[in-house]
Amino acid sequence: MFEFLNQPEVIKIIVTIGSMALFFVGLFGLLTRKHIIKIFMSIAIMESSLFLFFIGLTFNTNFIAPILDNTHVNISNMNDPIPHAMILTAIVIGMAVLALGVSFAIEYYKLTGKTNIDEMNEMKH
Amino acid sequence: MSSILFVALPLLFGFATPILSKFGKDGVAYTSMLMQVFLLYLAFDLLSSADFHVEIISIAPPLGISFVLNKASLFLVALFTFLITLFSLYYLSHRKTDAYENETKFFILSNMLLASSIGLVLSSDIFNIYVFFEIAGISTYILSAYKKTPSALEAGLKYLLTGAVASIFLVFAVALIYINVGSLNLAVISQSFEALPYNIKVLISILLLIGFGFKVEIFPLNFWVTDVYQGSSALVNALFSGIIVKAYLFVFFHILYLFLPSGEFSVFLVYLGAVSMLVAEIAGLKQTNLKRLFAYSSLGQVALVFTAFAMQNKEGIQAALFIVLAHSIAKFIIFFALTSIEKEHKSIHIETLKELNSPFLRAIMLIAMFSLLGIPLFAGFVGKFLALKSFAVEGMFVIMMIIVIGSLIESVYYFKLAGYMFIKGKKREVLNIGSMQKVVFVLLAFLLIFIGIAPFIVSNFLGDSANILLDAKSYSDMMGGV
Amino acid sequence: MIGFIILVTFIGIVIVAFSAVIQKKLADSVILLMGVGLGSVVLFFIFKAPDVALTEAVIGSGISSLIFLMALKHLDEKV
Amino acid sequence: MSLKRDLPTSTMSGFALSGILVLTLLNILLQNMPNSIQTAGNELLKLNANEGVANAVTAVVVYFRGFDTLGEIAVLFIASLGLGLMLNSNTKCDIKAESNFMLQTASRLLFPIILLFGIYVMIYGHLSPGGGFQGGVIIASAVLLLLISHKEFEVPHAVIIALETFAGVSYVLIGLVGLLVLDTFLGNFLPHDISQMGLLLSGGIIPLIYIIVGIKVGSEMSMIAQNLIKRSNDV
Repeated sequence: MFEFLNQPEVIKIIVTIGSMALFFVGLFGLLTRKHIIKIFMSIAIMESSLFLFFIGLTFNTNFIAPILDNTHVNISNMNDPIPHAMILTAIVIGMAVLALGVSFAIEYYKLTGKTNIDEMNEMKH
Repeated sequence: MSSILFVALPLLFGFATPILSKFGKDGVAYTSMLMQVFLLYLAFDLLSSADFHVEIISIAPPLGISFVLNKASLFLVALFTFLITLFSLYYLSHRKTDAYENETKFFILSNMLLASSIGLVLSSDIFNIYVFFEIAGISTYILSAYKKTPSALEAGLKYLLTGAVASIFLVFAVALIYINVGSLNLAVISQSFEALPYNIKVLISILLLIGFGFKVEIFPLNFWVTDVYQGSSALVNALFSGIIVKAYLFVFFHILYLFLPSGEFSVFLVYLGAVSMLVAEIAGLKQTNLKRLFAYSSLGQVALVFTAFAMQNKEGIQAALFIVLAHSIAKFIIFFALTSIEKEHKSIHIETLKELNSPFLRAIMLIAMFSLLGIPLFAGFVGKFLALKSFAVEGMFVIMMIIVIGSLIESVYYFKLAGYMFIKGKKREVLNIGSMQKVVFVLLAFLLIFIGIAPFIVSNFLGDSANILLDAKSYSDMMGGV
Repeated sequence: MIGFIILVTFIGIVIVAFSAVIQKKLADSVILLMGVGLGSVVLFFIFKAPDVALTEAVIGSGISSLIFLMALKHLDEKV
Repeated sequence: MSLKRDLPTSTMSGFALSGILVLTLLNILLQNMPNSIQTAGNELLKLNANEGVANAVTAVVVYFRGFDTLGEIAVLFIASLGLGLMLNSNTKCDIKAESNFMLQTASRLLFPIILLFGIYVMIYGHLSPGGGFQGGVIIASAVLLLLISHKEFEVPHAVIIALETFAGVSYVLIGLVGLLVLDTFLGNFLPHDISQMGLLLSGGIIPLIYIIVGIKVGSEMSMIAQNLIKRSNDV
């Protein structure tokens, strides 16, 4: 009964809908949550949804992972390694920026005791 | 010497700081100053020898990453290196009294900012542009939160949040481009971008506009700019408005000209730029904090450059590049002066300008303000004149009118400030400026006047770079006829 | 079979992510975020991207959760 | 959790706004599903055949797009520098939970195993999935285990800074040597012929760079972990 799910087009549709739903959750969290750590979490969710969307749309079900073992399997049925390289770099960059943002939030909390993004207005007065 | 050194050397010095700091307390400061002077020599050597070529990194273009050296990008590389060298020169003399406590990090960050803005300008690979987008972003976040006061930390936090959201939209655009085009090289994408379905083209353009819009400070997306300027120190504001915004502006329009040579969305962008200039100028009227006031003036000028770039014709781009040159130099003078005022008088309220007791600084600030205003005989005038001419040539009189109104509003608060300069009233104690700082101020002011009086030496060079930017065909031929 | 697993994992990830966002206690939402990381590791593995799956496992759900939990400790949140 | 009381109007409007945005996004994407096209990846796979590296993703990350990885290492370096700058205020607040005996012996047992696994993932990066980033972070998680369980354990500051500096400087120097020898930055100047595809020393500078990346990522992540956990007072 679930055979029709295995066709590549159906998988691409499932991946698009699923990752856009995750993007929606992240965007919703970004727009409505007030706590600074929650906002960083929503950004992390948005990022991982994009990575799933990107790899999900560029992979071919009946190709193998881009790792040649020493039997020199022919290169024609291998998945495209460039998206993997890009996502690998983007995950590490996303984590580095989040770590820095969290350290700003910690230092700001130590000085002012605020974690709610709406209360953060040192400049208004 | 290859142009990769612009990125490799700052990274090398950044990674090697623990070794450099073994050579005495000023080891890092003087070595990084030396390196910046060498990069300046390299930039002018490349510019004068005019060997415009593609610099290959690890493998040849369409597959590999490469730096494209042409007139437009080398002009910006030379401008950025020149400004960063003056920035370090000013900081070296400024720090005698007000050094940052861990100063080596300050030098690493300003070097990384230089490397990433040059990488943004030269790179020919869209994911590589994203990586430099992040390096530039992350070093500006730390620079803005450097003083660790509550307002500086809030500025850094807001800057980081908008930067993270901007990079999400940029990754989405890069992902969509790779899924539909199959390559990351700008030349290959620009050739097959026309053939994409219309919806996808619109979606990718919108995502790129939002992604770069935050950083290019366009109207709906520049809510965070004035808080960041007010929170961070005036010295770092010079870097923000002088170097990093110009790099993002150049990359956004470089990509736009390559992807949409026919200029489908240029009318919308022109109106967006004009509106954001008007809004920025109006908002700037009632400001009393000097840093916030000059932040709004930067927003206005950057929006004018955005409008001129969005015209997508030779005159528009020539005017935009001219304003980039004039605005960066003038803003460096203004923010350096604000740093000295802030250090001495501890307050940057508008009234402190009345009591400023340094005729030298008042004269220099007057020159910078006249140039920003567009008074003839100063560099700013030539830029604004060329911009207005390009709007008139295209027959966009509504835009011309909006820009003229914006400039009038801007002149209201600039004349108010200039008036404060001549008021005789109570003066504070004399503000003494270091000799090295005086050299930097005089050099920048001389440049403003010299370019203002003799614009022809620069304008035909900028005219050729405008043509090169518009010509997507020659870009892909340079990339090896991809 | 692959399509079915992808569908179920995606549904699971979206539900866990939504509950992580609207959760009141922050420590629980960090743990739910680890669940999202785990789900995306499974998906990357199905998408035949072992390198990305390993990176997502180690960095996406490993070190990021450390960073968030340590942040909660410094922000004196009721863990 | 009664939905009515807990979701004020601002949340509902946020929900509706992001819902509309994503739905328009979704129908644009669903209408233009990309058919599989000839991507640059296939040519890179053919090119990789003569680079002698089994893991094609590692070849792309380190060699074909090595400049991205250098940029990415710079991002991580600046992030750990920023973290050290931000979090070194002297208010030391260590973990209040007293770590009992069992945790300490277990972590002392586990530390070498995780460390070994991290080093394996790092060194075999060009043969099996894994590599510099993953291996480095696994090593950092081993260090993290000790940081949590032993209160008095401090990451050996001088060793970490020396490792980090050595790794960063040698990465850029390898790039510059490639520039001198092959006139292309990060060029593969070491011999890397096809015959030793599966062997450890295949692939020229690729495994070398990935090990250097692993050392740098490992030392930086342990500095970040230390700053977050112990908020030590200097970096």
